Amino acid sequence: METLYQIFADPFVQIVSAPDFFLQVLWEGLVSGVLYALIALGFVLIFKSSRIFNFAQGIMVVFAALTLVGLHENGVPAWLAVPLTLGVMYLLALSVERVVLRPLVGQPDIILFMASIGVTMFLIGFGEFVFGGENKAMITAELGIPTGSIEFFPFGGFVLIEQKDLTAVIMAVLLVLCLLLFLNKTAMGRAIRALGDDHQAALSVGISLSKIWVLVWFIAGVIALATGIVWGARAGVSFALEVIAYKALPVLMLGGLESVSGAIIGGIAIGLLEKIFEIYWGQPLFGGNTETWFAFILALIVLLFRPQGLFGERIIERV
Amino acid sequence: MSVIEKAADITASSIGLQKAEERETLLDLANVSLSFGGVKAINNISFDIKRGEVRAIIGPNGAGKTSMLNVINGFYQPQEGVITFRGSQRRSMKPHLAVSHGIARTFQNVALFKGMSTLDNIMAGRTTRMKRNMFWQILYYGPAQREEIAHRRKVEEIIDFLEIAHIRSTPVGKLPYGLQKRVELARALAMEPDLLLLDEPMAGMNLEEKEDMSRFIIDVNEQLGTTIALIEHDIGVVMDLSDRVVVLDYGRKIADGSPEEVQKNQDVIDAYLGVSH
Amino acid sequence: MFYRVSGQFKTSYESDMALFPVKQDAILLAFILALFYVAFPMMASEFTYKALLVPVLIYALAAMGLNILTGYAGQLSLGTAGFMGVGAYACYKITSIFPEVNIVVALLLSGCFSAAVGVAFGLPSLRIKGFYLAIATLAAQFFLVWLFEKWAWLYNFNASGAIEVKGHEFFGLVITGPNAAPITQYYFVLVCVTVVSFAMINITRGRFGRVWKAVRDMDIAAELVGINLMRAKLSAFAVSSYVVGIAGALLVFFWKGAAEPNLFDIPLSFKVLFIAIIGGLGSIIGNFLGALLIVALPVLLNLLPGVLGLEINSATLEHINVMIVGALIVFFLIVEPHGLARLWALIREKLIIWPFPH
Amino acid sequence: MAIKGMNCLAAGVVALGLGITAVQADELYTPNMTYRTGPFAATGIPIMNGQRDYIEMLNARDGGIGGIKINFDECETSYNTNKGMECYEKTKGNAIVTQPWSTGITLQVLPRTNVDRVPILATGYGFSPMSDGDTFAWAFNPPVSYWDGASMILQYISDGDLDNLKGKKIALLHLDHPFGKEPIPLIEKLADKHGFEFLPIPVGLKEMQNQSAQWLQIRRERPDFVIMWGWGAMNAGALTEAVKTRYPMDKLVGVWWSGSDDDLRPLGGKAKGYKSISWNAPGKYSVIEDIRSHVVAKGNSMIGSEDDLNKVFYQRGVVMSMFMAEAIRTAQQKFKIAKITPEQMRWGIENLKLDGKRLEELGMLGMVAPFSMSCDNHTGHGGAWMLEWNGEQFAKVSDLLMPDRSEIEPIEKEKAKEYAKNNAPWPGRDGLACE
Repeated sequence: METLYQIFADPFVQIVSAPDFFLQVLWEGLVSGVLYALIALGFVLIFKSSRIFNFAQGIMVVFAALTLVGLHENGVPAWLAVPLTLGVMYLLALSVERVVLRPLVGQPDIILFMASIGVTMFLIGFGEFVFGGENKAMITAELGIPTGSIEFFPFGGFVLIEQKDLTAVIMAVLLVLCLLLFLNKTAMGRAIRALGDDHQAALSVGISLSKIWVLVWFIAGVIALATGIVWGARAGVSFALEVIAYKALPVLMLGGLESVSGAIIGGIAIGLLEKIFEIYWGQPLFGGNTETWFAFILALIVLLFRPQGLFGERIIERV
Repeated sequence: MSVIEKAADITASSIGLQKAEERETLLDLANVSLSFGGVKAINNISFDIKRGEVRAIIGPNGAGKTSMLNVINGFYQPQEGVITFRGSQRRSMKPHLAVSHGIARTFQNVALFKGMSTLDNIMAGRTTRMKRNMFWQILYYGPAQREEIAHRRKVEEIIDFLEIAHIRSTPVGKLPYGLQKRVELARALAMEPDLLLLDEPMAGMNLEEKEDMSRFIIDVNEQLGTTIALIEHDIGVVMDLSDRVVVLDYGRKIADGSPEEVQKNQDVIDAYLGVSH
Repeated sequence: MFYRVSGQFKTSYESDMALFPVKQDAILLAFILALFYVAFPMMASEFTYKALLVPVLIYALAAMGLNILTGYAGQLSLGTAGFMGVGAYACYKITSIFPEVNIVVALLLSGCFSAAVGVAFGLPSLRIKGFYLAIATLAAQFFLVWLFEKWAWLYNFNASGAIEVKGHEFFGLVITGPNAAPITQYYFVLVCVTVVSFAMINITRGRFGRVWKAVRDMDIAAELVGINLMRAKLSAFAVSSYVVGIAGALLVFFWKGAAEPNLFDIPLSFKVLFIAIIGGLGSIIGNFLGALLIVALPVLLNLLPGVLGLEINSATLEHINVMIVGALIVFFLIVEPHGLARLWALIREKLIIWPFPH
Repeated sequence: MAIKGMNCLAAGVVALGLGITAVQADELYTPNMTYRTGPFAATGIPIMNGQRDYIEMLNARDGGIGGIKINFDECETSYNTNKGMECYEKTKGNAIVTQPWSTGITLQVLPRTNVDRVPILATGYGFSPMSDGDTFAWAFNPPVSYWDGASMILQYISDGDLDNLKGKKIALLHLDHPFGKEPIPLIEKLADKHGFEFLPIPVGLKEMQNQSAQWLQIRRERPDFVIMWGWGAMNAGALTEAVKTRYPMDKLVGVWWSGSDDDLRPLGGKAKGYKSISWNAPGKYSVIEDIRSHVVAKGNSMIGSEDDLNKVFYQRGVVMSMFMAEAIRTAQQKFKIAKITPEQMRWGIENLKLDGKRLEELGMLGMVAPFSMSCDNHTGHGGAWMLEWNGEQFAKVSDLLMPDRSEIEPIEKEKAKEYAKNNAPWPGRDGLACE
C-alpha cells in the first residue's frame, strides 16, 4: 500500500507542494537534454551520410575540448585557439575519411561500427599521449562565457539558472538553427540529405562522396567542440567525459538514427524525463542512480511499440 | 498408388482444363481484398487452384500478382475474403506455418540465404521436418546424425533431380543468377509441398536457362504431382506450361480460363497494350 | 602441398558430414590441441597462465557465445558483459547457498540463469532490428550492472561489495581460490572451453545452425521456409547467453578470484565484440584467433620494451599500446572485414590447390 | 618485416618463460601499480608523482635505503582490474611488496598474496577490515582506514560528541562503487546509536560529471551535512554542483581522496570553506626541499611544474613512499641484511613505528601523525586532520582527530571474519610468528 502511494501519489503531491523545485528539476533536465541532443546530432549526421554508427563522437568531444584547452595552456589566446581547434577537427575529419572510411566503403554496418570504436581507442591513446590524463579546466572566462547565475522567486521559492547553462542552451539552439539552414538552404546541405536518402542515386547525380564525408565529419567535429565547451564548463575536461557518448544512444533509439529533429526532441525528452523519474521515483524507490539505465528502458519500451523510433519512417517489408 | 494409376494421373494433368474441373479443389480464394493504406493491391478477387494443375497468374506490372502469392502463403493478411486450403478456411495465418500446411514458394528477387552453401540452403527447407532437440544436436552423433543423414539423402535426390550437384558446396551468393533460381526451386521442393508458388521463376534468364527451368517445372508437376501456381511475364512460357490462367490488372481479376481462352479475351489484350487506361 | 585433398574420397554421407572431411584439418586440430594441452603447460610460467593463457581461453569462450548470437543469428548485441555478470553472480550465489554442490554443476546451472535473462532481454529482437536492437541490448547492459551494484543480496551483503571466490575442490583437487595452482585452473578452463567448443561446432553445423544462419541472411525468407522467427531468435539468445554466462562464471572463479560490479561494464562487452568480429563472425575457430589478437597482443606489447631493453615509462607505454590496438583493429577490419577466420580459410584454400594459383 | 616481428615475438615468449622483470641483484624491487591513464588518471597522477619522487630522492641523496638502491617500477593499470592482474603476476616474482592501488585490484590480489607471500601495502585505501592482522596477515593499510575516516569526519562535524547530531540529517554523496559504499555500514550503525538521519546518495560511474540529480536531491532533502566519498572526476563534478546549488561549503566534508588541489583550483574562491579530511598536512617540509634539489632540479621528476610540490596529493604520495621506505629500514635493522625478502618486508611493515623523533629526522614532522603498527593492528590508526580550502589552497583547521575505535573494531572483526569465511579456506596468520 505504501509502495503504491509512493508510486502513484507521493510524487505528484511533491510536485504540487514545491512547484519551484519542480521548475528547477525541469530546467536541469532541459540543460542535460540539450547536451544529449547535441551529441545525438553528431551521431545522426554521420549515420545519415555514411551509414556509420559513429561511436567516436564521444571521444571527439573530449578531443576537441582538450585541444582547445591545451592550445590555450601553451599560450595561444582564446580567440585564436577556437579556429585552430576547428582546424584540428578538420584534419581529423580528413584523416578519418582517408584512412578509415575510404577503404571500408560498402562494408556491412557492424564493421563500420567496430572501426569507429577502433578510432575511439586510437584517439584515447593519442589524446592522452599528447595532452596527458590530468583534469583540466575549461577556459570559460577567456571564451567570454558568463559564469554568474540568475535567480527567480516563483511560488515563494527560488529557481536558480546558471548563466553558463543558459549560454549552453542558447548556443545549442543557434547551432541547430545554423545546421538546419545549412542542410536545407545550401547545395552542400541538400547533397548531404540526398546521400542520406539514397547513396546510389546521390552518386549518380554527381555528388562526391569523399568530399561530403569530410564535410560531415567536420560538422560533427564542430558539434563536438561546442559540446565539449559547454560540458567542460560544467565539469572540467578529462577523459571521463567520454562516457557521455552513452547518454546519446537512447536518444537515438527514441528519435531514430536518421532524424535530425528526432535527435533534438528525443534528447530533450530524455533529459527531462530521466531527471523527473530520478528525483520523484528513482531516489525514493530504487535508491537512486537510475539515470544510468532509465533512458534505455524508456527507449526500449517505446521501440516495442514503434520499432522505427518515434520519428523514423515506417518500414514496409517486401519480398 | 500403382504405376498405372500414376501414369493415368500424369495423363490427366496433361489433358488440362476439362479434367481439372473434375478434380478436387486444393485452394479456393473467395472475394479477397488487400490494401496498404489507401492503395488497393487486391480488389475482391476469387479463383481456385485444383490439385495437380499448373495455374498461371499473369498481368502487367503492379497488377497485384506477388501480393496474391503473399496472401496465399500468409505473409500478408487480407482485409476481406476467405481462403480455403485443403478444405479448411482461414483469413490469416502465421507465415512460418505455411510450410507445414504444405505451401512452398520461390521469390521474384531471389531470396536465398546468401552466406550459406547450396546444400545448406536446401537443407534449410527441411527444417520443419527435423525434430531432434538441442541436446541431441549438441551430441550430434547418434539420433541427430541419423536424422541429418536421412534428410541429406532426400536433399541429394532433389539436387540430382535439378542437376545442381556440382555446386553443392558453393556459397549461393557466388552463384550466377540462373543457378540461384534453380537452388531456390530446390529449396522449395525440399519442403515437399502440396502447392508450390513460383514467382517469376524465369525472370532475367536467357533462352537456354528458360528452357531448362520450364523442363524442371513440368517434371515437378508431372513426376512429383505437385500443384503449381506460377507468375510469369513470358506469355509463351505461360501458354506452354499452364493448365489454366488467371489474369489480374490493377488488383482486379479480368479473365480466368484456359490459355487459349485468355489469349482471345479483349480485356486482357487491352490491359497488355494499355488501351483501357 | 600439405593440404592436398585429392585422393580423399567420400563413400557415405557420414564421412562427408564428418567434422573434418579433409584429413589435414584433423591433423591440424590435433596439433593445436596438443599445443594447448601439452606444449604450453610445459613452458608456461604463472604469469603466462594468469595473464595470457587463461584469459585468452575465457575471452574466446565469451566471444564464441556472442558469435552464436551475432555471427550466426545476426542479432547485434552490446550486452555481453551484463550476461557474463549474470553467470558469475549466479554461480556465486549457487555456491554460497549450496556449498556442497560440485563446481561443475554450479557452472552448468549458472549458465541457465544467464540464458533465462538473455531470453528475456532478447524478446525485443522480435520487433527491433539492427542498431536499434544493439542499443536495446545496452539497456540490459546498464540495467544489470546497476542491479549488481544495488542488490546487496547478490553479493551476500559483503562489506567489500564484491563477490569473492571460496576454495572449491574437484575430486580432491583445489581448483578455485588462491590455493589452486594456476596449472590446475588452466586445465579446468581448457577442458570446459574444449567441451563447449565442440558442442557449439555440433550445434552450428546441424539444424539450429542452419536456422540461425537463415534468419541472419534473410529473415523474411527464413519465415517463409517455415522457420519460426521467434523460436529461432530466442534459441540463439538462450544458447548464446548460456555460453556467455559460463564464460562469466569462469572469468571470476578461475581467473580473477574476485569481482566488483563494474567489471561487467560496457568496456568488457566491447572487448568481447571485438574478439568476435576480428576473429570472424560466424566462425568458431575465429574466436580463438581474435582473443589471441585482442587479449594476448597488448600483454605482449607491454613486455616488448623490456625485452628490447628500451626505457619507456609505463604510462606512455600504455598510451602507445592503446593507440596501436586501436589502429590494429581498423587495420584488420580493412584488410579482412570477415575476420581472421576468413583469412585462414583463404590460406587453406590456397594450400589445397598449391602450387596452382587457381 | 614479418621475420623481424617473429623475432620480437620469440624474444617475448622467451622472456615469458624466464620470468618477467629484469631486476639487478643489488636492488630492492618495489613495483607500484599506477594509473596515469584512464578516467581516474586526474587524481592518480599527482600522488604517483609524489611516491616516485620520494624514492628517487632517497636513491639520489642516500644511495637508496641501508645502502641498497630501490627499483621503484611503475606498472600501468589504468585502474583496470585486468591490467592489475597482469601487473601483479608480472611483478610478484621479484617484488618485496606490492601496491595494488585500486580497491578492485586489491580484492583480486589479496587472496593470492597469502600464497605468493608478498605483502600488500595499501596506504589509505584497500578495505577497512584489513586492519585485523590476525586475518589479513599480508595486507596493510596505514595510516587510517575508511571507517576511521568516516568516524573522524562525524566527530569533527559534531564538535567531538556525536550526540550533538541528534535529529540532524547527514547525507553521504558517494561513488556507486564498492569504494564509495564502504563507509555506509559504519555510518548506519552510528546513525542508529546517536539518533541522526542518514541518507546515502549514490553517483554512478557514468554520472560523475553530471550530478544535477544528486544535488537536486540534496536541495530537496536539505541535509545538515554532506559527506563526500568521491574519486576521480566525481569530485570536481560535485563541487561544481555544490557551488551552483548554493549549498553552504562549510557543511560539505570530503574523504581524503576528495581533497585534491586540482579539483578545487578551477572553482577558486567559490569553494572557500570546503573541507576535506586528510592524514597528511600540506606545508613546507625539508623533505620536499630535498626532493626539489635532488630530483626536480635534476629533471628526474614527472611533475608538470614546481608548484605541484605543494599540493596535498603530491605530498601524500611522498608520505606513502615514506611508509614503505621506513618499513624497509625497520626490516633491514631487524634482520641485519640490506637485501630483504618479502617475508622480512612483511615483518618490517607489521613492526613499523613512526614517532615524532623519527619524523623529525625525516624532515616530515607534522606532515603525518605518528603511529605504530602491530600484529593485530595493520592500519596504525594514526589519526588525521581536517583541511579547509581557503580559495587558493588547503590549510589545516583542526587538531589531530582520532577515530572512535571502540565503535569500529567490532565491525572490523566481524567483517574480517566474514571475509575469511567467503574466501575459505582462508589461511589467516598461518603460523606467522608475532614479535
